[in-house]
Amino acid sequence: MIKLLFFGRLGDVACDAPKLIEANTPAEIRDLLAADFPELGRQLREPQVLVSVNQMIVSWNQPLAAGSEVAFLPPVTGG
Amino acid sequence: MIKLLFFGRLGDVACDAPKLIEANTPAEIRDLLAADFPELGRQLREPQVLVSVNQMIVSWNQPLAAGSEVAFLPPVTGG
Amino acid sequence: MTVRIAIQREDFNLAEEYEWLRQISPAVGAVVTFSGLVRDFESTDGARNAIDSLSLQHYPGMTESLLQEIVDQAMQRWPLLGVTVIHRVGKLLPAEQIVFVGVASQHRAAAFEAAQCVMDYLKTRATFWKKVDQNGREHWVESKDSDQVARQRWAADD
Amino acid sequence: MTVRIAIQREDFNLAEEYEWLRQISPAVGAVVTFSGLVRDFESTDGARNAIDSLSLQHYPGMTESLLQEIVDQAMQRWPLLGVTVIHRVGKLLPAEQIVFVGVASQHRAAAFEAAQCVMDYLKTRATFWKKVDQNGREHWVESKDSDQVARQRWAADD
Repeated sequence: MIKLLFFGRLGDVACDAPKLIEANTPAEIRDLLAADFPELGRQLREPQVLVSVNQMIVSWNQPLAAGSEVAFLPPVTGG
Repeated sequence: MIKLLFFGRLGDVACDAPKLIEANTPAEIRDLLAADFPELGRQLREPQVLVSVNQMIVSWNQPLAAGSEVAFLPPVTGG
Repeated sequence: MTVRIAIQREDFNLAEEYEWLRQISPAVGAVVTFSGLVRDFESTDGARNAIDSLSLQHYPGMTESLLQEIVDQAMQRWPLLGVTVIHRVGKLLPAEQIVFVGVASQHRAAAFEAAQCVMDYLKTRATFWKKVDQNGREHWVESKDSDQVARQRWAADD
Repeated sequence: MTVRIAIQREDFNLAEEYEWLRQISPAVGAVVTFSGLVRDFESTDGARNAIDSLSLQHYPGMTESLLQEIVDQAMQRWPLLGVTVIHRVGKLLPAEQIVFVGVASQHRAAAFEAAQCVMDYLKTRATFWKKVDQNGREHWVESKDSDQVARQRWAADD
């Protein structure tokens, strides 16, 4: 299983989305989520949204190992 | 009479120099001082040394009014 | 080289942070501090809207690593003696302190540039998200293009 | 816009100066402070020589006007909410504070740039002179070319 995290405004639209999923890449997770949660899917496809695996920014096609932590990150606004 | 002030290292070499003088320009003061105090005269001629009249930086040929305050300023080193 | 990085709900004390930085070494000749405060309004499309509070969220673990990375880059680029980065999370009211960056160095140019560079990277890379509460209505803050531009000043190091 | 300029023998308190700057307006979003400290050595021709103390002389009256002029220029160039400049004179020991510049603004870029610009001008224009005491032998500090170069960064305003 892959653990999912949604930050910032993605957290609001991902309220009802699963927090554990089976998938081989972040892109596949995105497609699975988009099927059930169209607004979440739309926002995940915005080009500014980044994805991290085990807290490292990666490409959407990064292969996932079981137990990985995948986070979806809208543009940061700290400071 | 013109009041004279010497700052920084110029103060050390101007110890015995007069602090009141009669002159028409800062350049003339410099020449008068150089006649009696050659080391002071040499340092006043260094190109980095600035002169002020009544606390405004001026050219060496600025005409002086009686009662003016003329100060000789080596490069500043504050901060 | 001494580094202190903290992500915390509690407020910080500028005087304590400064004293810590200035005593790091007798070679310290310059200390630059930056403090970010919560303004009482948000500018949106040229309009100023009063705000009631901010809420800061972050990605625990990842944020700490990213801040360490930003500080490491600054240390490689400038001869620094000490760096402190503190970022608050949770609910913050107008006039409260959000973020602190402090840099100690022998000379002022390194301290100024490193502090500004750390802030520019923090703004665009560190995993913090800000939500604004305006009259009981909440919204997430949009990222600013000007922050991306500010970071690109230091892009030689990217 | 609020300005405080002081030339004094007494030490200053960074925390008090910071609190004064941050409360100037609820629009303050960024406060940058610079503190200059007496290092315990002087670098001359690549060699490091320990120092016992510094003595700071200035030209009373003229220095105040020049600092005001430097701050006025910064205010014209950046949207600032508050500026403080404090410079100490008299005898100072290693690790003591010499100079403080603090800037409050809505945004960080203005605060950083204005603080750095004020310091660069102060270093090259304000009428202060530093004497070093090394083991009972005194000498006046030479001005540094690097300070002239630093000031030229802001030369558009000259």
